[in-house]
Amino acid sequence: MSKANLTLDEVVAMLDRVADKIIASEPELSEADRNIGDGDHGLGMQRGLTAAKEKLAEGGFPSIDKAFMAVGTAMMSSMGGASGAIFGTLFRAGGKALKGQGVFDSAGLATFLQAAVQGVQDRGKAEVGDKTVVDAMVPAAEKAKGTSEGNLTEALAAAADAAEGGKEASKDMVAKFGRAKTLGDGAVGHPDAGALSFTIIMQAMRDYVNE
Amino acid sequence: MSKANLTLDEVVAMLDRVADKIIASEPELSEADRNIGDGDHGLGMQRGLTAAKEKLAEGGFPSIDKAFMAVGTAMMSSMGGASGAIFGTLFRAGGKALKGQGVFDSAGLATFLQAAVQGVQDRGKAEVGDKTVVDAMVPAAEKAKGTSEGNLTEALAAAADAAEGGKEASKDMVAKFGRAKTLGDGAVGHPDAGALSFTIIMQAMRDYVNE
Amino acid sequence: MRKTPKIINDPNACAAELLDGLVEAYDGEAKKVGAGSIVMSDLPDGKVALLVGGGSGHEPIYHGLVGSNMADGAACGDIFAAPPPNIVLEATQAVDRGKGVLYLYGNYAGDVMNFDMGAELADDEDIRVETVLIWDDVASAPPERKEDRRGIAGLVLIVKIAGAAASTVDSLDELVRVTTKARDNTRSVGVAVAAGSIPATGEPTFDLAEGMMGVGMGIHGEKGVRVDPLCTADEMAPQLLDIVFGDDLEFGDGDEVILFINSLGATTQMELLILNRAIKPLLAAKGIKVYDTVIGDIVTCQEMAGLSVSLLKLDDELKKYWDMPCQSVGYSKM
Amino acid sequence: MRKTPKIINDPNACAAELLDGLVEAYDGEAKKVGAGSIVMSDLPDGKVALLVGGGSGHEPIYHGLVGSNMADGAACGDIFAAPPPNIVLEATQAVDRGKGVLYLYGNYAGDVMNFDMGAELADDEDIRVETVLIWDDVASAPPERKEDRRGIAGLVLIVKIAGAAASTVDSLDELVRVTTKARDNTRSVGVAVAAGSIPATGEPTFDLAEGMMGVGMGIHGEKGVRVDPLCTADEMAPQLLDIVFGDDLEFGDGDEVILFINSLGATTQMELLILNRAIKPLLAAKGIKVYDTVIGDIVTCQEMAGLSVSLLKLDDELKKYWDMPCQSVGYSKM
Ligand SMILES: Nc1ncnc2c1ncn2[C@@H]1O[C@H](COP(=O)(O)OP(=O)(O)O)[C@@H](O)[C@H]1O
Ligand SMILES: Nc1ncnc2c1ncn2[C@@H]1O[C@H](COP(=O)(O)OP(=O)(O)O)[C@@H](O)[C@H]1O
Ligand SMILES: [Mg+2]
Ligand SMILES: [Mg+2]
Ligand SMILES: [Mg+2]
Ligand SMILES: [Mg+2]
Repeated sequence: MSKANLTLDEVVAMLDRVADKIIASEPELSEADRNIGDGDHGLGMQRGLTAAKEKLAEGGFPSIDKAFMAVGTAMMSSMGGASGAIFGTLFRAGGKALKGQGVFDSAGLATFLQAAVQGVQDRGKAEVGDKTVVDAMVPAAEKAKGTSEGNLTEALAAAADAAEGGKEASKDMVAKFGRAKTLGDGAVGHPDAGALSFTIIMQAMRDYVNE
Repeated sequence: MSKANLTLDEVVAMLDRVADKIIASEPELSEADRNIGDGDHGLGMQRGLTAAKEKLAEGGFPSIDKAFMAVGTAMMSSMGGASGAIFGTLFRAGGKALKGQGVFDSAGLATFLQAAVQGVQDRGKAEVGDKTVVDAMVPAAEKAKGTSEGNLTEALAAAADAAEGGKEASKDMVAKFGRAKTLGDGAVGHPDAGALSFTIIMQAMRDYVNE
Repeated sequence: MRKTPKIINDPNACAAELLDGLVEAYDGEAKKVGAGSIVMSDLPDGKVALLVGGGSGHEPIYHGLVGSNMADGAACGDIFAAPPPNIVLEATQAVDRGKGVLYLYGNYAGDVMNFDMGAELADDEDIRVETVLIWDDVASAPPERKEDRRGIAGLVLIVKIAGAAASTVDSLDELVRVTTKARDNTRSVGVAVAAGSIPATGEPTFDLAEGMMGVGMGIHGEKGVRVDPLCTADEMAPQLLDIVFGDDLEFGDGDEVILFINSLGATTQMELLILNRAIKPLLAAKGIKVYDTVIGDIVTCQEMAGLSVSLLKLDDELKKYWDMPCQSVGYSKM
Repeated sequence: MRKTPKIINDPNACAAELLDGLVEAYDGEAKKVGAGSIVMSDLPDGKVALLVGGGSGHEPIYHGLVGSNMADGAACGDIFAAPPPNIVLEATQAVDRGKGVLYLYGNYAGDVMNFDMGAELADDEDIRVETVLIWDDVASAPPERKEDRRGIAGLVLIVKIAGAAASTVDSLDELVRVTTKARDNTRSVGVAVAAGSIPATGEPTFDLAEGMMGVGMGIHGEKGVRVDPLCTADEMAPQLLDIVFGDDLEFGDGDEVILFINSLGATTQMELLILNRAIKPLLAAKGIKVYDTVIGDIVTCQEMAGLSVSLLKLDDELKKYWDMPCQSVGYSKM
């Protein structure tokens, strides 16, 4: 039973599902960071999304933008590290752009992702090709722009695939940012850990609407 | 071809042989100390008898007592640790008692061992049963007293066996001295490392005269 | 490889608990502030403030460098994670005495982003903030790309100088000037021989084949300049110094330096001293005079094995600040 | 278990080479004397002398405790081996300034025999020598057999006090009195969780099954009071304090102490701090006030993992000596 758009309650449930999925992926994410960085990425994401789940459970969000932003704020203030800043910014900047929207639909997804990319790039200065989360975000945002008038289920499926493709492409890149920055070509062959996190987030959103 | 008594040159050759034997036993001696103490006994003995070999090679000893004492002094000043004091004293006190003797014979062996026991006990205050080198020395000295009018070859064989017996008996003892002192019954089942060294010394002397 | 057993409680609570224990180690001289900061208890009004910080797990840095004539406070993150912006803000507010706050920390993307966000929040509260990034690791990028370099053990020397200056100078600008000079006069290079592990997972932070050494590797296991079979201390000393001397800062005849040999954790002081024995004649041969030698494990990565060598080139002003006594859990001087 | 790779040269030359490196670390303030001693360069005439010493391999002790308001010299043995008598004599002659020499070292059979022989040789040279043995390890023998106890990390506190006193007092007797009081007021207990290894052989100094801890074990792996499964820091803290409080020295309401939490090598400062967090409330509950906390790895056994807790009970006189600044490679204070 796929959904055309999501109510506030459904957005909250979806974000909760995203949090569960990331928390369960801690070992995989830490292992990914171990190959390219200091091995703590999964732990940071787990910390951030555990805090986010608490905020989501408290509820009382007036609108969907605030729900996304609450996740971002929880991550930003509990995680620290590069990913606390980056993923906190992702959810906060993306969420902020949804102000005034009553439901979350394919147009909202496109808006969310575009603003998230902007926010993350303003904060971290990474470009496509630098082996960061940006490599998964930019293709997903572009895909979502093209599907912004269609069905949310399909838009999310396409965006998740695009993220996955970007994450795969990051394998061949030389890292420039984060603790991995000076690994140079030592990290070639391994995907970026943040790109993997972002892909899992998009897939969890897709899976939620597909249920 | 067994010898009734040893000339000065033979004493020096015998002590050199003792040194070689101990140096070669380093792993075995360290392992023995590992079981009851801090694992360095073989290294200390190796250091001491390497220094002793140098002194022996320099030669120029006026009498046999000085050859034994030179070994003790070399050990005492190069080894440190409990065994530097104990084995240094053993050779120095034992050697000193041989003053005036032209050759080394079974009577000399008895004199040497008795004075060595006295010196070591004065220095270290250990009694038989405390799981130290004394447990191998005292039976050897007693045996040598009984064979002091016989043949050196047989006297050394008997003393070496007595030392070996004392070393074996030390297995069941509870250590009271040295770094092992507070191991308590944790060391039961393992022989004392210094008792093993002393046994090897006596065996090397026996083997030298037996050649 | 059998893991080094750790004496901890909840493996996920290590950062929070060690901070509590650290505050206790100051016996009242420092206090905990907000969610994750430690700040000196009695900071005089009008003092120019020095704030350091970074991820936990590298004890005693950074938070153990809070002290008398050392840092006024530290913003602490979780294990290997920069502190979040709200913690940076809380620390900033706690150390500010009206003359502004210098942020001094290692140049890692996460730290830069989080401290920058903290500075933005501080700006909203009308607190003036300046930043000096520590990038002493010469093996992490060529001299033309200093801003891509990591901060490693040289930070101890820089924080020592900055802490003495912060107790002395009148203005934030003056503190920035002195600290920048100390930073620009410091060069380090490390070598890793075995990885430490992350307390929460028990996993090593990197892989290094047995018997190998990573020359130039960072304190989290970031890639260095080469991986070679482990050599002797006497062979290692010239290799490390060559990397430092190959950089853009001249060290030559008549120069006076602070030499710091740091253990990354499990490497013993015995080894640091054996390396020191090898390094001193090489410095002497270049006419470099060692004004003071620091030996210790102050910048660590859990039970990682390896070490680093740092040189801080002195002038009269830096020497004056170096000579001041200081007291902290991580570094003290009579 | 994969061995911790060591950055050394000839594995049999470690003790000699580290001593050279240590002397270099003093940048002229101390010098090497004879075959194996380190002695402060400028000892004033008429100073009562403090000589410490023991086996190497436990860096920074003992030889790293030579310094200003610390020990005047140290007689150093090979790895884990007491210094031979001739080295003790050389050190004694080098530190004596006519007022006599106090020997202060850990109570191990080898050390006692060799220092005693050194003292006999010094007596031949008309140098007056007194001895105070350090036996702070309460787990090594019952209180009625103090002279059978080992000296462990509490030595750092005792040497600090003795060093300050040696710079102040007029006579050897007075130094013996103060040092004896510091010694008698100090109690320690350790716990081992993994063995260090002997550099020359690479062999661990003892066996301890994975996941176990040896409560009360000595710094060479000497047997403790029990072997249990490794527990958490919060569980360990009361166990260690119970052993100390069960001893003959009263620690109670209103007492002031120095608390020293020492790592045996590979145990991280993170862990020491987490334990400190657990210990402080237990002391507070007994009304014990911690005057100063020392956290560090000052008494080690190579890359051994484990820690110890030491308490030194202060009175006004000991506090006065504790408050004096001091400087050495192993311990410094502003
Ligand atoms: N400047 C940046 N811009 C975008 N993403 C970044 C940047 N720096 C780091 N990241 C992302 O953060 C991830 C690392 O996160 P994490 O391991 O949690 O932090 P840290 O690097 O502080 O240990 C990287 O895999 C990358 O995707
Ligand atoms: N008081 C003593 N009397 C006699 N022998 C002793 C005494 N103390 C130690 N020993 C001997 O020394 C041996 C240990 O020597 P070694 O390992 O070299 O010294 P350390 O104990 O200093 O490490 C013990 O096995 C024991 O035989
Ligand atoms: Mg990371
Ligand atoms: Mg031994
Ligand atoms: Mg990190
Ligand atoms: Mg020993």
